[in-house]
Amino acid sequence: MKFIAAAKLPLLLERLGRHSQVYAPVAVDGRVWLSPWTGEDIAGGYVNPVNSLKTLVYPQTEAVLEFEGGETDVTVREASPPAPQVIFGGRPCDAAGLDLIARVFMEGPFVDELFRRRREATTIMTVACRQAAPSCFCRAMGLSPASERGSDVLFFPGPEGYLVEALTEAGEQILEQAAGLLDDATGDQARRACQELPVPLAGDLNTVRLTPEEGFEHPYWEHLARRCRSCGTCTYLCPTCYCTALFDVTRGTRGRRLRGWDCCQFKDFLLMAGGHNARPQKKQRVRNRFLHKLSYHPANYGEQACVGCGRCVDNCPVCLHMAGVLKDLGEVERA
Amino acid sequence: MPRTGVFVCWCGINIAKTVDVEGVAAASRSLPGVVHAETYKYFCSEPGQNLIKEAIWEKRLDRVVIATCSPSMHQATFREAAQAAGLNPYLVQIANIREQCSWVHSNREEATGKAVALVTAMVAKVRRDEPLQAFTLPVNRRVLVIGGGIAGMQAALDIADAGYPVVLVEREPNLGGRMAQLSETFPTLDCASCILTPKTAEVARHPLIELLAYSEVREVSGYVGAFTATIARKPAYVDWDKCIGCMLCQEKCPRKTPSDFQRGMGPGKAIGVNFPQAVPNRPVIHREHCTYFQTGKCQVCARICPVDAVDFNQAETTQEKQVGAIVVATGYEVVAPDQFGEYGYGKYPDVIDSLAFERLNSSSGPTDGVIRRPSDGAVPKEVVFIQCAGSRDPDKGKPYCSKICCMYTAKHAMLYRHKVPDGQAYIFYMDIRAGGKRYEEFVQRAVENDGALYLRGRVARVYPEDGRLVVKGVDTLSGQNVEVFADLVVLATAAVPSGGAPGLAQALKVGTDEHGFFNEAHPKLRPVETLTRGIFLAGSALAPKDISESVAQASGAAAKVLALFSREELLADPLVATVNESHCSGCFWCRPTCPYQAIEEKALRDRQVATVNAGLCQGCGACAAACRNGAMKLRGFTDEQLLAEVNALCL
Amino acid sequence: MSERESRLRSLAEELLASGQVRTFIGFGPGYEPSRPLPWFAQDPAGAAQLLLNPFCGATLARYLLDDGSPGPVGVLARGCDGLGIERLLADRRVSRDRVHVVGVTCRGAVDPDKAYREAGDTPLSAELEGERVLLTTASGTREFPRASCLYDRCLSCADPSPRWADDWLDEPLPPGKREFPDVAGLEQQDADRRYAFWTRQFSRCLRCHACRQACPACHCVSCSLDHPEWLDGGISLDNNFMYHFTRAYHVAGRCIACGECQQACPAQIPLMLLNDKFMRDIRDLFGVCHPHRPQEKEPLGQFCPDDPEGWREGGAQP
Amino acid sequence: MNPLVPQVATIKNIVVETPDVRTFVVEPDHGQTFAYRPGQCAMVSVFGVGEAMLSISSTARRGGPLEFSVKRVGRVTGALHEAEPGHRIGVRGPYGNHFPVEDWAGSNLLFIGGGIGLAPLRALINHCLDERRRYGKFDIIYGARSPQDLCFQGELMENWPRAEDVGVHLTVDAADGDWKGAVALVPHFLEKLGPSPEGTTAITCGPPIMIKYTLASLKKLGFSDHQIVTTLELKMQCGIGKCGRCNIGSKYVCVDGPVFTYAQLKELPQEY
Repeated sequence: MKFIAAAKLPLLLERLGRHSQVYAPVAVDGRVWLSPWTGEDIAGGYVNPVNSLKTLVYPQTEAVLEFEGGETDVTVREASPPAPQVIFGGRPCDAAGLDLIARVFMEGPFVDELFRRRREATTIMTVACRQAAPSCFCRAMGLSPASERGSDVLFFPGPEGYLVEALTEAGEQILEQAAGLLDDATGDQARRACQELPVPLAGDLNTVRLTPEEGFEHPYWEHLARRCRSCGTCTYLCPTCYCTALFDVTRGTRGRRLRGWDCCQFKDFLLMAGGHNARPQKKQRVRNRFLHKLSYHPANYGEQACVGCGRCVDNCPVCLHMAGVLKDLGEVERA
Repeated sequence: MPRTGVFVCWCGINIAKTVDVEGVAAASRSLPGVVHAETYKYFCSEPGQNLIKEAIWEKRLDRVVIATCSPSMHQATFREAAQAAGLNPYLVQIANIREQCSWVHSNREEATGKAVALVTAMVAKVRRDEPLQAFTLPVNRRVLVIGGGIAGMQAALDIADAGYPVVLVEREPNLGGRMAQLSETFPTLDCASCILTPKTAEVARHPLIELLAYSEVREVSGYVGAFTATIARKPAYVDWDKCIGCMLCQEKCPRKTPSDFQRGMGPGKAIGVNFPQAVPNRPVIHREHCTYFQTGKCQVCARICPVDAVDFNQAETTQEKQVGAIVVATGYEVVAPDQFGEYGYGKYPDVIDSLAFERLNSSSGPTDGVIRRPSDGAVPKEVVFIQCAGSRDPDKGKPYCSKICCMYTAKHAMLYRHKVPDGQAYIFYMDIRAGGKRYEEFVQRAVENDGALYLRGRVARVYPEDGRLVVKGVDTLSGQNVEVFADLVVLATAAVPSGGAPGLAQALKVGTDEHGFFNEAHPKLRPVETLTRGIFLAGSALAPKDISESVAQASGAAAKVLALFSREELLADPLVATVNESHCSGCFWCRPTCPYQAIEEKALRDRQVATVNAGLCQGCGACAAACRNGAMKLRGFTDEQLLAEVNALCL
Repeated sequence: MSERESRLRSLAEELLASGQVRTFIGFGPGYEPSRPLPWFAQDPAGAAQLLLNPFCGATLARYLLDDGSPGPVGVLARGCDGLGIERLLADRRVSRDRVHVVGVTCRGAVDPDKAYREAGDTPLSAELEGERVLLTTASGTREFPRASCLYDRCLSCADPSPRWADDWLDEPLPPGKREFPDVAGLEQQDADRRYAFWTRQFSRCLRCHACRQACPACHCVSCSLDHPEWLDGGISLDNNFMYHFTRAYHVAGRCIACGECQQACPAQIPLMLLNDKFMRDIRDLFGVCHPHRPQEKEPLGQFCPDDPEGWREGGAQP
Repeated sequence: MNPLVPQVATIKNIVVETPDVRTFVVEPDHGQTFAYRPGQCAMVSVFGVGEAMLSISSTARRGGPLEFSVKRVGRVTGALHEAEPGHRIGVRGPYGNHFPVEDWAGSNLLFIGGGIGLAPLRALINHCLDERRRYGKFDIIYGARSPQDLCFQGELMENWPRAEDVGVHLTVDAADGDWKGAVALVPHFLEKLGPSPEGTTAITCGPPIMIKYTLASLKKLGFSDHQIVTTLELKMQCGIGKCGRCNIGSKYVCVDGPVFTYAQLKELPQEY
């Protein structure tokens, strides 16, 4: 285990920036975002950045391919490979979320090359949490403020600096670039850093695994969905939501096929050209979102697709969020 | 995949001088879907049209773009040519490389680049155009003429003589309009009433003309071929059907009042007609002047009337008339007198306007045709005429020339000299505008034969001194200040639209210019039409005009009406708005944006949606712009089509 | 329980029991006391759970658009809800006979996030007293300035009460005047700085549509911002500008100034600044008072032969 | 290799099947046509317009180019309908599962198609005809809106009826002057024909509403859930189970479908 003094952190990022695009937590108009870092003050004191790690590894819009030419003569090129990037300052919950969706993209009969290439070009340097917001519920989802899942390097913040631990080979390689900035951690430093770790609010969530037979037609879904405004706030902020659409954008004779986030709560999400819509009702869409995370995803991957980051809790304009649904489902099951 | 042909016109040297037309054709050949491109000196010519037709046949073209002059010039020509070759005429687009390109640029390279861009845009649009079919509208072959002045009467007579019924609405109790107030007319010095009264009589007895005098058009709905006009008849308080026109009432009425017709100079009566030859020869009680209406006592007229025609309880009545076309001939009036403080108008009785001078000259006027000044009845020995009183004066909001004043002022000077041979006329003027047959000669006659003294310059002030008026101004030719002592000052006041015009324009949904004159569809090529199909213009409603021009335009409007009536059914332009009902949220905010009230409600199973009355719709597209849902589309100008144009240029 | 809350409950119970309404939309218990949830009572028991306290935040008018609720629908209406209901009525998305409006005067709603930051702990209850807010947490009750606890949108609110209601829970207050100090501040900057400002704001946009879905004036059956010919799904600064300008233009002259768009935005884009700019300009150009009362003349939505044509040379007015 | 990047392919030929259905014969420009089985789909793109998941209507074992029979419904299919031979498009696949023909050995096969739903069935029917001896009796029931909307008329009227022990039964929703055949909706027509469930597998494909009533009719005729095979269609974007769109419960139509037995369908939420 290594130690880096707080004052040396910018030096570390600067050095990593010579070979990679570096992202770090930066305050923009009062809120902290993981932003391309060009020497700004590195924000502290935040619980979780507005954007999760997902947004940088699985960007909101990315090119799948480029094409050029006319109807009788077209050439197609794969999108160019991503540049290496290092992300500092994400939280363990987000890193776990990224690993969770990485399984979707990398397992199964097809491997999503876009995701794989960018994930492999990315080194994730996670900072363990020193504080929790009322909306945090990572413990309820089986994680903790210092979970290692999904991180290449884990930073434990202490009063004078960070304990630094490489968790993967990529993490070790990146720390090699930091030679001279890192010291071997003393036992005292380790003890003090780890002591500072708080316990985020676990809440009294009753995590349940609903199967369609048990709860699919329960009136609860109607009750819940009435409140929903069908916006995409929850899914776009969620570190484990990954729905996308593909679309072509043309400029003259050149064009690109892009892949962009989409949201299962939008009413036209499943609208087909002929007019058929498999989930025209808000109730169906809300239910699908929660059952996807709590039932369908576990059926395929053996784990629930939520890491308790609390973004939906903080940002849903009408408080329709996973923590609440988990509480409610406890009630439903008891009733 | 459409097969598009591009035809680049030289327009002689109009386009070819500035634009490399061969270069444009060459560039067109590489545009998506273009299978043919050629140039020609004049595609609008018959051989040019034949080239287009042949290419449509030989190259199996199903879209055509013609790079040429403005679509307002030859779009119809080219659409017809395409139709003759079997192509739907709405699959033809014009790229305007003349007005929008060659005429406004001088750099050949840049102009050529722009021409290519314009063609590119239209090629992209035409690809998304859909074949459209004109639909037919029935025609009601009756016409409404609004205004019973010389223009309105002429139009009514021309149309009625061709065998179609006319409803002629006149605001005043009698026909004649402004012309009835005039004494003589330039440049012939004919007596105005001598040439007017045969017309009024002809209108009155024409079996196909229904005259609605003392009436106003309140509302108009419908569209070309099928208008409905709501016409209100103002209460005359005399039953005109009973009245025999003996005018005993006028004779016996004890109440003398100022007469508007006599420009406030001569006495009128609270009941009566404006002038002896009035048609219809039926009296009206002027409520605001009538002793009975003001005090409840009198009723002399009712007692004297031999046929009991006076009816103090008469009320306004309205009726609807169905017509297929409308001619607007609402004429002009002169600008309000309170505009001319510096000339003392309204303050000094001997400062009068030109219409008042007409009345002083008229044998039916307040002085029986003898020129006497209003203050003391003396015959004026020196008269100053001030031209451009209000006209050509941006400060008074009338930057335009009233056109008729130069001529009638010369006439006034002439008439004055004929009646007061020792009198002297001075005329302050800016320029003399005497374009017209024998007009310049007429002005010269006033100067040479009748001794009118023209002073070029502006009058600064008019003020009284020793019982006369001092006119103070600058002679801009000599640069000297001038002072003229005058017994009478006559202002050639600016002509402005008649007072009823704004309300009527609104009822008709026809545009007006910033002064309130009706707008023609095209100032040169469609001077008697409005942008609303089926509504035509005649006379000074459009802009100040003299009598001969008014008559000519009235006959022009009549010809347009007759052309319209020559068909069993009208072909309506299919470029109208349509509603995608599945996108319409039924908010109906399209409705207040529609200048033609073409948007109606339609009930679907679960909600109301908008629908467009294609007969009323003029294809202006306001509703399409207002529709946030994107449900309202203008055919031929859909979002997809317009965006294709934009994208072809910008992306 | 406050007096108004108990009146609300009994009124809603009565309306539901008598069948005058079949759904009553208000606020009900949430997962924590400072976040009451939109609540859809369909029987007297549901009505008994209705809440009315300073934490009641989100506006409710848009829920009238949902066909899921059996009607007629009763709805609790503060000033913002009332204008939203009027907007929907004027746009004919809701019919008057389907709505029963219960009016209440609102002096502002407490933002639970601000309250948490101020009090340093989860607030359990709040009371408004003039310019002060009393916040109670587990460790007791303390007093804070109004401006530091209320939702931003409530601080500039000019409509404490709806303009009309079928029933009132208290005395309505007359509307105030909306001022636009932020607009003036932004206008003083030069074009480059303004552009930089909006670039920073819009570059954060996630295009999650939270603003659109929150807005009582954004209720098209088919939103043009979902049509690929107008806007593709790519997130780019150009597209984000297009999105927000279109949205602002589509609510120009129709915005009721409820501020719910900005409230809903997870990226905290100051959307009301854009709306306010339009509102202020429309007020200055057309003399239509703001926030716009939907029943008034629609300044940008009608054909007028005498429209001012300021762009003509000389700015001629007929 | 990025699975989302299509091969560029050329439209070799276009067969006009009906006023709004065309069959596109497509060959990749480089390399081989991918191997596929009946029921599988491919993503077809018109560059600049987008992609659509289309079922493959040709039969792999017969060799030859890929065929897609496409009804004009939206942007991509609209663009395809405007294309001409020689135009370049993109193709990637094959995607999804296929009809479990191995399980049907010895079984009678009842094919029930409606409208453009005959496209995947055509691939299947031709596949099964080529190994005719492995199965029992074939019955093909096919319906369309009108006689002119019947797809694959050459096969329907000529090839299939001539094959050994194959019954072709056609119906239309609305007849025109020359139509001598049945006028009935497919489910009614099916019930009237009343095929025996004994040793028979029913395979149905068509618009959602037809499938719904056909399933009910088959149940009425006594078919068990395992004897009924159908295909589902849902909005798809990636085709490879990553875009999160075409799920029905935990199943993705693009990977786990489009072919499901009725028994499998009953296990899923009724959201399709």
